[in-house]
Order: sequence, then C-alpha cells, then structure tokens
Amino acid sequence: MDLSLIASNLLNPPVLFFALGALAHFLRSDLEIPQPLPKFFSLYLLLAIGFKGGSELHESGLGGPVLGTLGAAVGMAAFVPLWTYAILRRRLDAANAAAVAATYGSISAVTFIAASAFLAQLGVASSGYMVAAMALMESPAIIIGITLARRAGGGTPRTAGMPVDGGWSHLLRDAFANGSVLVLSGALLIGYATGSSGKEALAPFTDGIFRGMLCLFLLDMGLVSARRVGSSRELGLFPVAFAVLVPLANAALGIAIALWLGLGQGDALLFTALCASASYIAVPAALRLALPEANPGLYVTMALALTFPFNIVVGLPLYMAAIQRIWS
Amino acid sequence: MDLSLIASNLLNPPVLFFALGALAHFLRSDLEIPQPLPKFFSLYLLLAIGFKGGSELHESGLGGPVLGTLGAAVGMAAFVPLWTYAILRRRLDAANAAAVAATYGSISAVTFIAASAFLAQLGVASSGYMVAAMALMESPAIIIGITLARRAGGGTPRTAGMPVDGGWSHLLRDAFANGSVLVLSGALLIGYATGSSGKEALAPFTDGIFRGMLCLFLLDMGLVSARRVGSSRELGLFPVAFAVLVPLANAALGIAIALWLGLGQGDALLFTALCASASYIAVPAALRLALPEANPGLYVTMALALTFPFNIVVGLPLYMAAIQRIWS
Amino acid sequence: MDLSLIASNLLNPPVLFFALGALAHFLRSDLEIPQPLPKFFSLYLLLAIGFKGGSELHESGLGGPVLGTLGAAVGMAAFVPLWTYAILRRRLDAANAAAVAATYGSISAVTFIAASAFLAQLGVASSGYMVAAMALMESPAIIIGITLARRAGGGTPRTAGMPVDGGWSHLLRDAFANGSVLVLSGALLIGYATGSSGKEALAPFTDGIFRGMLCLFLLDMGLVSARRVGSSRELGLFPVAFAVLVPLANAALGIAIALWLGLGQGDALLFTALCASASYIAVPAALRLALPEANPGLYVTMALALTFPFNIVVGLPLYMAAIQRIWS
Amino acid sequence: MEPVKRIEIVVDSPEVPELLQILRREGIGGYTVFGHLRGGGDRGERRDDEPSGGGNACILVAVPAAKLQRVIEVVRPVLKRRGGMCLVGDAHWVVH
Amino acid sequence: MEPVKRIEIVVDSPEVPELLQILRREGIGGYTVFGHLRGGGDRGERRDDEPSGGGNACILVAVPAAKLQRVIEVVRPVLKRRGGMCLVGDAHWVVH
Amino acid sequence: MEPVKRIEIVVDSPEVPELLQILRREGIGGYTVFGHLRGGGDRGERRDDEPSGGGNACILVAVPAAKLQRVIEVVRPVLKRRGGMCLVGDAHWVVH
Ligand SMILES: Nc1ncnc2c1ncn2[C@@H]1O[C@H](COP(=O)(O)O)[C@@H](O)[C@H]1O
Ligand SMILES: Nc1ncnc2c1ncn2[C@@H]1O[C@H](COP(=O)(O)O)[C@@H](O)[C@H]1O
Ligand SMILES: Nc1ncnc2c1ncn2[C@@H]1O[C@H](COP(=O)(O)O)[C@@H](O)[C@H]1O
Ligand code: NA
Ligand code: NA
Ligand code: NA
Repeated sequence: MDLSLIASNLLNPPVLFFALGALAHFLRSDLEIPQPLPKFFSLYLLLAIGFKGGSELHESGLGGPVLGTLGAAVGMAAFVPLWTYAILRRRLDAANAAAVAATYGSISAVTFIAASAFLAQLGVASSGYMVAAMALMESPAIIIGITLARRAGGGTPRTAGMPVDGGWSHLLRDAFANGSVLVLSGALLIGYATGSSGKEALAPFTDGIFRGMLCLFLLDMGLVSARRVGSSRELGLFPVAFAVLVPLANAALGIAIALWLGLGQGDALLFTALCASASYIAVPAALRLALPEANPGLYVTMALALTFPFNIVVGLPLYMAAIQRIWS
Repeated sequence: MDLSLIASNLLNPPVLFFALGALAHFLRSDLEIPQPLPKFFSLYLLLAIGFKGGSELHESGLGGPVLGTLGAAVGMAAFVPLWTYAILRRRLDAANAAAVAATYGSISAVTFIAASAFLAQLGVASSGYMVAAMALMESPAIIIGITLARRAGGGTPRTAGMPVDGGWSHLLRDAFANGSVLVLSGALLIGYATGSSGKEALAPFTDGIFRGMLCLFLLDMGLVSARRVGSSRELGLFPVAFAVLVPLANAALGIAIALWLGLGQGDALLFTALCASASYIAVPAALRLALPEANPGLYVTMALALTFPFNIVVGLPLYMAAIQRIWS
Repeated sequence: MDLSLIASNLLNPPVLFFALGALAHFLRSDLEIPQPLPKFFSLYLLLAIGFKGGSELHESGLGGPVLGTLGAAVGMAAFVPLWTYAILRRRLDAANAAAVAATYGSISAVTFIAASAFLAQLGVASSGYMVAAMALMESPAIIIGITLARRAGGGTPRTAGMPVDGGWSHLLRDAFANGSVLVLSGALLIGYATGSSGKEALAPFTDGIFRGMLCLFLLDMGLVSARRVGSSRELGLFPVAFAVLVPLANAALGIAIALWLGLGQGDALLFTALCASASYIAVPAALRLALPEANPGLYVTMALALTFPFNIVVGLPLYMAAIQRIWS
Repeated sequence: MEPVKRIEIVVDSPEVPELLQILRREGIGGYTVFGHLRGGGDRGERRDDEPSGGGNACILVAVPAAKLQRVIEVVRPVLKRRGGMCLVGDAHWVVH
Repeated sequence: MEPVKRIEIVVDSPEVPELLQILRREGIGGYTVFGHLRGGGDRGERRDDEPSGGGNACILVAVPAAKLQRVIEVVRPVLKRRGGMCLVGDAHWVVH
Repeated sequence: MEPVKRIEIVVDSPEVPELLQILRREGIGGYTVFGHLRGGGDRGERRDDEPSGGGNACILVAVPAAKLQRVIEVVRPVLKRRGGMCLVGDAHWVVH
C-alpha cells in the first residue's frame, strides 16, 4: 500500500485537528467546546454538504449509475444491520445487538466529508449524487434495528402505557424526521431546486469556509471520542474487534458493489466510506428513545471512539489503496 | 401579476430553508436550533446589514432623496401605530391594542434582508441608505405604543413602587438602547466611518457568507413561526385578518410614498417591505418589560406566525409586481 | 507623534466595534453576547491566528532572527513577572502580587491580533513566527507567578487535603495544557505541518472572515471590559497607575530588545504589543484554580478594563510612532 | 404563603415534551424546565456535549399536596422505563 | 449547619437585574441565578428560543429566617406585576 | 417514597470535576450538575460571560440521611478553600 496515501491523509488539517482534540483530552486539558457549538458545526456541515450535493446533482442529472447507486445504498443500509445482528446476537442480548447493528447500518456524515476532503486533496473527482446516497442510508437501519429488537421481545414501544401516540408513528418520525436526516435531505433538495444560481450565491458559505468549520468540528470530535476511549477499555474484546473488523468487511462489500456498479474511483471511495462508517449522531438520538434498554455506553462508544477514528485515520487511505489497485 | 416573480422568490435558498424549518415542525421533527445560535445569527445579520448599508451610504453620500426618505420612514413608523391603534381598540383592550400597534409600526430586519436578497436575484439595484431608514424605524413605534397605553390608563411604568429609576428613562432606553437597534445603527455608523477600506476588509464576512447565514436564520425562523401557527388558530378571526390586511394597507401606503419621493424600484420595494413588516425581536423585547399587561401570545404570534411568512412568501413578489407595473 | 497613526488605528472596524460594545454598556443597553459565543469567537481567533502563523513560518523557515526572537520572548515572559512582583509586593499581599505579576508577564492574543490588523492597515509587513513567540509567552508567567506565591507561603497547592493528584503536575497542566495555549500552539504546528496546501484550503476561513469575527469578539470585549470599568474605580490609585504605566515600561523594554534583535518595524510592533499586554483569558483561568486566595476582581479588572483598552486604543499607535522614529 | 409540594423530575432531555404533555393532561400547567444538565446515576454518566445530544433536564413543579399522588402515579412509569430521578419536598408558595 | 430559608424566584430573564438590585438594597448579596429556563404558568408557555428572547430565570437565595419576611415583601410586587413564582422552603447551610 | 437528604453545592465551574471525583470516591455516583450559573457572595459577583470563563455550577445530590455527614465532611474543605455554598434539605425519593 502506498505510504504517500496515508501521509496525505494524515497531513490534512481536519485530521490533525482531530488529533489535537484527542491530545487535549489525554493531556487533561480544560479545553472544551460547549453546546450548542458542536450542534452548530454539525448543522453547518449537514447543510453545506447537502446543498453542495444537490447543486451537483442538478448539474449531473439523474442518468447513468445514479439510480443503481441509490438502490445499492439503501440495500446496504438494510443488509448491514441484518448480517451484523446475526453475529452480535451470539454475545449480546437482543436490545444491544439490535442497537449496534443499527449503528453500523447507518452512516457517519463526517467520515463521508473526510473522505471527500481526502479525494479533493488527491485530486480525484467524485459525484454530487453520493450525498443523496448518504441521505438515504441514514434511516433504514434504525427501522430494521428496532424491528429486530421488538421481534425478540425487547424494544418496548416508547409510549407503552402512555396513550399519547402510536408506537410506530413515533418510530417512523424518529427515523425519518430526525433533525440531521431532515437538514441533510432538505438542503439536498434545496440545492437541487435552486441549481447553479443558488450554488453561486451560497458558495462562499458552503465551500469557502467549509474546511475550516470541519476543522472545528473535528477538534471537538477528537475531544469527545478520546474521552470515550477510556470507556472502550471496559467493553471487552468482542466489541473492540467488531468495531474494527466489521467496517473492514463492510468496506470490502462496498468496494465490490462499487466495482459491480461501475463507479469511478472517487465515488467508489465515498460509497465504501458510507458502508464502513457507523452513526454516532442520528442513530443514537433515535435509539435513546426507542430502545432505552440498550446501552449507549456500548454502541456510541464503539462508533465514536473506535470505528470513527479508525476510518478517519487508517481506513480511508486503506480503502483508497485497494480501490486504486483494483480499478487500475 | 407576473408568476415568474413568485417563482424566483420561492426558489431562493433562504425562503426554501424557511419552508424546511416549518416542515420540520409539522413533521414533529426533533430538529432544534438552541440558543444562543439564533441570537448569533441575528447578531451577525444586523451587524452585516448595518455595516454594508453604512459603506454604501459613504459611497452615495447624503444627497438626493436621502433625507426625504429618512423623514418619511420616521413618519410612517409614527403614523402606522396611530392609525392601527384606532382600529385595534374596537376589539382589544388598550394594552393589547397598543402592543399590536407598536409591533406593526416597527420593522422586521429579516423581511428587509429577504427583500434585498430578492432584489439581488432580480438584478434590481437598491441604495445603502435604506438601511438607515430601517434603523430609524425600529424605535419610534415603541414610544408611541407605550404612550397610547399609558394615556388609556394601562402601561404601569416598569418601576412602579421600585424607586430604582424613572419610568421614562427606562422607556427611552428600552426603545433606543435596545440591543438590536444599537448593533444595527452602530454597524451603520462604523460602515460609514470606515468607508471603502473597511468595506473591503470585511467583505468576505459581511457579503460572502451572508446568504448562508441568512439560510440558517430562516431555518430557525421556520421552526419558530410554524410553532406559533398552532396558537394563531386560537386567536380568532380579527387578529388573523389584521395580520394579513394591515400589511397590505401599509404596503400600499409605502408604495404611494415611494412614488411621491421618486425612489427607484429597488428602494421602493425596500421601503414598502419596511412599512408592511412587523417587529418580532426589538418591540416584543421592549414590550415584555414596558407593557406586561399585553399578551405576547397575541402580538408576537401575529407578527411572527402570520405577517412574517406572508410577507416573505407572498408579499414581496406582490409588492414588486405592483411597483413594476406602476413605475413603468 | 503622527496623529494619522491614531486616526488610522481608531478608524479600524474592530476598534470601533469595541467602542460600540462599551457604549452599549454605558447606555445600559440589554445587548449581550451570551456564552458560548465569546468562547466560539476566541476559539476561532486562536485557531486562525495560530494556523496562519504556522503557514507563514513554514514559508519563512527558522533561519535569521527567529530563534533569537523566540528566546527573547520566553525571557520577557519570565522577567516581567519577576520585576513587577517586586513592585507589587509593596502594596499587595503575596497572592495578589503574584497573580498580577503573572497576568502582566503573559500576553493578550487579541491585542496581538489588533496589532497585526493595525500593521495590515498601515501596509507594514510582519512575520509568521511572531505567533510562535506569542504561543511561547502564554505559559511561563503562570509558573513563575505561582512559584512566587508559594515561596511566600501562599498558593496552597490546589489539591491540599485531596490526594487526587500532585500539586505540581496540576500546575504544569494548568499552565501548558490550558485550552487556549493548546489551540494556539496546536494550530501553529498544524499550519506549519500542512504548509501551503493547508494554507490555501483554509484561507477563506482563517483569512477571509477573520476581520469580521474579530469585530464580533471585540464588540463583546467592549461590553465586558466596560462593565469592569465600574469596579476599577474601587481599586484605588495604585492598580490603575500600574495598569497604564507598567505596559509602557514593558513596551519600552520590548522596543529596546526588538532593536537589539534587529527586527523589522512590523515584528518590532508585534513583539512590543506582546510585552505590553496582559492576559485576561489563559492566566485568570489558571489562577482561579491555582491561586484562589488572589482576587480576580483585581487582576482581571486591571488586565481587561484598563490595560487592554489602553493598548488597543492608545498604546498601539504610540508604540508604532516610537518604532517609526527610532528605526528610521 | 400556601403550602405546596415541590417536585423535581430529572430525565433525559428528549423525554421532556412527553412528560409535559402527560402533566398537562392531568391539569398541571405550571412548570419550569432546567435544561442542559450533566448527571450520573445507575445508567452511568450523561453529558450534554456529545454529538448525539444526551443531556438531562430537570422539571420543577409546585402543586398542592392533594395533587401530589396523581403526579407521582403518571411520572413513575416513565422513570421506570427510562431511568431518572424524582424528588419531592415541602415548600411554601408566595401568593401574589 | 445553620437553618436558613431557601427562596426560589422564577421570573422573566430581563427582570433579573432589577430583582438583584432590589435584593442588594435589602442587604442581600448572596444569590445564584439559573438562566435559560423554559416554563409554563398562568401567562402561557415561555420558551428561550424565540428571536425576541423570552426565557425565564430562577434566582436562588438562602437567607436567615429573620430576613425572609422582608424579601417576600420586596419581591411580591414584582411578581404581581410581571407574573412568576416564588417558593420558600427550609434548608440547612453548611458552615465552612 | 424514601426520605433522603437533598444537598445543593454551588461552586466555581472548574471545581466540578474534582468534587465529583471526591464524591465518587465516597461511593456516591448519583448527581446532577446545573452549569453556567451567575452568582454573588462573599467573593463578589461571578458571571459566566467573561473571556476567562468564571461561572458557577450547582451540584445536586440526593443521599440517604446516613451518608449526609460524610458528604459534608469531604465537601467542606473544598468550600473553605474556594468559597461556595452548600445547602441541605429534606426530600422524598420516588422509588421507581
Ligand atoms: N442520587 C442522585 N442525586 C442527584 N441526581 C441523581 C441521582 N441519581 C440520579 N440522578 C440524576 O438522574 C439521572 C438519571 O439517573 P439514572 O437513571 O439512575 O442513571 C442522572 O443522570 C442524574 O442526573
Ligand atoms: N406551579 C408551578 N410550578 C413550577 N413552576 C411554575 C409554576 N407556576 C409558574 N411557574 C414558573 O413561573 C413562570 C411564570 O409563571 P406565570 O406568571 O404563572 O405564567 C412560568 O413560566 C414557570 O416557569
Ligand atoms: N446566600 C446565598 N444564596 C444563594 N447563593 C449563594 C449565597 N451565597 C453564596 N451563593 C452562591 O455561592 C457562590 C460563591 O459564594 P462566595 O464564595 O460566598 O462568593 C456565589 O457566587 C453564589 O452563586
Ligand atoms: Na455503515
Ligand atoms: Na412596519
Ligand atoms: Na505581557
């Protein structure tokens, strides 16, 4: 594997700010980025990435491999929780197995963004519609995970004993009207609808300051995920191994599908990053309500403290090296 | 009326983000933009719009229709609360009538900004001194509204029984030293004083990212005003009719004055937007203290949930169509 | 002294926004910039200034006067608390004397930034490595101040009676792993490591919107330091005289050293601004924990309400005038 | 001053809207919500600064003693399912 | 530990500066303010995320029983005019 | 409902991590932290909006009466050195 890929990924300001955040935690610095600043950064990133994806989709149109890719994306978002649940169930109770499965079926927008930044640095092109794929992959795993848990007798509907609202309407709302899902897909549609005039008007906001805002967010992510690394030690071997090996397996699957779909190298990396990443924003927010029996100390820690940094630091150059070798 | 005007207003990213925020509310999404982020966005918008207006005023000078327009602006800010109070008093007690009158006499900076963005999209020019007109229109209605309420026996001076401070000095402070009034007029003066060198130094901040920040703020406004639409149903017919018809009447007045002053089409639209808009930031903040007997559930809801979206979505293209027809 | 220097400093948007903030306080406006917005602005400024300094250091290299300047910077950061402590001890108890000494030995990043902006306006060049000098000057004074206090019998180690952690490891952490020290030096290293490609990628963020963010931060600083001016009246004559005269003395020392090092005019002003400024972020945060017997109402007020505005408004043009006269 | 029961309910932030709805159904419209709290308990630590949210909130409700039992009855199942804390104390309401 | 009265005053945020001034005039300099609260009461719902502000704040004051009456006297007119809530309870102050 | 002691500790924000550590050492893992508070006391005013930080926080702990004495013992030296306030009251814990 080409070492220059690792270097050019690591010498990226965003990745280095992630490391700075982690360092701050390990030096027991008093550095903190209090709410709602992290919320602001992620709101900004979702809006910007969604909007840019929409504008590009407007330019490229929906022809070619677009619909196939979107279908494959939804397919992976449904397949990953199913196959991982089967494995997780051997070691974990139904609720926790379902929660971890849902976490890995969904995606991490920041991993996707880091992959795009990595591609930009390498000068490799990618397509706007991959953002649509990302938006479509956020929610299905939530539905599947909760269904798995309920079938297994867990997952008491949120409103048991509370005749406020039906359990399923709640669930669909938590999955699809989730704040981050809505901002991402809404911004995508707005970018699509306003086309090139909208793109130009917002460019300094969505493009110009994008890298800098990503640095700020990753600084915070470094702090937060380093904090969780401590707890990851208490998890035991199985979750740790899962958090590294399953992304590799999903990445391999993703690469195979990308090859089969005939995607370019850039889109292949983005698709792979989506498959390999795990959610630590949308899914936990939904599961805290829908699956309170599951332990966020398990599924958030795995996604945030292990899989996220693994993908950001090691995974992306690894996947890119594989893609470069296979595609050429 | 030219339908393309409506379309080009609606296909504006800011207006679409407003709709996205409203949609999030109606889907009962958990999307929220917690304080102090909305405060940050509005602080930014006031600073940027004030500063840009000041720079442009520096370039254009104070000649021509400037002083006449500023005088007319103050005049409208004083006249609107007087005529609307006479109508409101038939249905509401003195305190609430005075509060609503003050609300509609003052202005909405975001409606003004949306009008500017709409003009930019149409390629129609406008003048920097209109921002000065806006700054001058924020406060007079507060004074007049409270005076009306006190004359009618309401409006207990804030410090009754509290020998902390005289009631009128309080009132003047609430009206003129109000945070948003101060930032807007202060930035205007600073923009004027620092001229073109200041303008250039701040351009990426006040111009570049302006549209994007407006999108964020309108996303929040969509959430907040949709939330109030529910309460607007409890208001009854009179306030709802008032919230739509009075802006139309004020807009008609505004157009007539703009014609009489000989303003260009762009400035005419901005002046009309100021007359037609109602305040949901500065005035409510002042009235909460100065007129606690009045019900914010009435005057804020009317301005925020009815008049604001009406102006943003329907009003602006309507006023522009009228102006285009009359002027040409 | 050239009056145009004062004018061109005062007609700077950031300085005028500082004045606007102070005005808002004196008009008893309700304007406030709630946390965590000030934290966001200062995080941004530290990240941007650190990153830019690092990029420039990458371009200029470490040759020439760089190492000498960095050595002199650390020397001044150690010498200032020592000489000022000797004077302060005549009027204040050990803890307060040590706290004030540490405050004046360290630096104010915003004064440094204002000096850079002033140079930019004058069209005078300066070097990126001055940011490294700033980063090195933040912490030493904390260590020296606390050591002075402990030698004098004060400064109970933070953990007395609490066997949580050794006192000195705490102290080093408070001094060097302090959030603002870490972000500034981390960003410096990242800017250095990512060189010109990093610089270009972040330019719209670290350069484009920089002046505007500085305006926002100084608006807040105006509010906050004006609020403390009231308390400064209760301090008595000695601290007030100290807060104006000691910066002048340190500036004189700084100018002498800059001359001896053979710095250019721009770097000389930056070095002088560092020597003359006092810390109101990093040092107070550390002292609140390490020297709780010292009164923040004394040392923060002196740095924030007196020395900071004095330097920003009067000091910078004064130092520049002296430098211009001596250097030419 | 009238004697009242002072009820403090600490729960996950996203539970608040439904708890308020439940209280409203019981005719209790007076409440105050303290948000963005950190906390620790049986379910481990809870912080407000994670990307997925996750802080606590505290709902303070003052009710006449007669209503206390009913409030406890409707709140308890929520606490049972979701964790949290409910403290009840005595206080006097200053009539104004 | 010394017995004290624990007073909680919930009012609109912008009222806080004047209430503190009133308390200071009565020689009460010890207080703690909890800000950015949501609430509901006779005057309807109050939220902190509206563009015009509008959240509540809670002032916590611990005073010796002897001072309680005076505090209530000065606070009550403010509550009467502006709405809000004032709760009084018993507590013990840990002397340090 | 079980009777408990309701302890409120108001201290400078940066003290909170160590106080929680001390409490944890005493086997007390249940706590709720209210942050970003303004306050006034012997050491003057404390606000949250200064560039160097400086706000207060309030730690709420409900413990069985038997543990009260121990909590007070470990908290008192911190208050002595750093200032702050500790109030103790009675409450009932709603068992769920
Ligand atoms: N003994 C206690 N004292 C104060 N707060 C508590 C206590 N126990 C639990 N809490 C609060 O209630 C939340 C939920 O508790 P739990 O469900 O036990 O994890 C915690 O995160 C704390 O904020
Ligand atoms: N019964 C209650 N329990 C707790 N908080 C209350 C209660 N009644 C009123 N409040 C608080 O006091 C504020 C003002 O109440 P009101 O003036 O009745 O609208 C409300 O917004 C709540 O925050
Ligand atoms: N009597 C009191 N009532 C309420 N809070 C207090 C009181 N005294 C002190 N405090 C709080 O405790 C903090 C520290 O107090 P002190 O150490 O006395 O300055 C203050 O900033 C207040 O938040
Ligand atoms: Na995935
Ligand atoms: Na108007
Ligand atoms: Na210095």
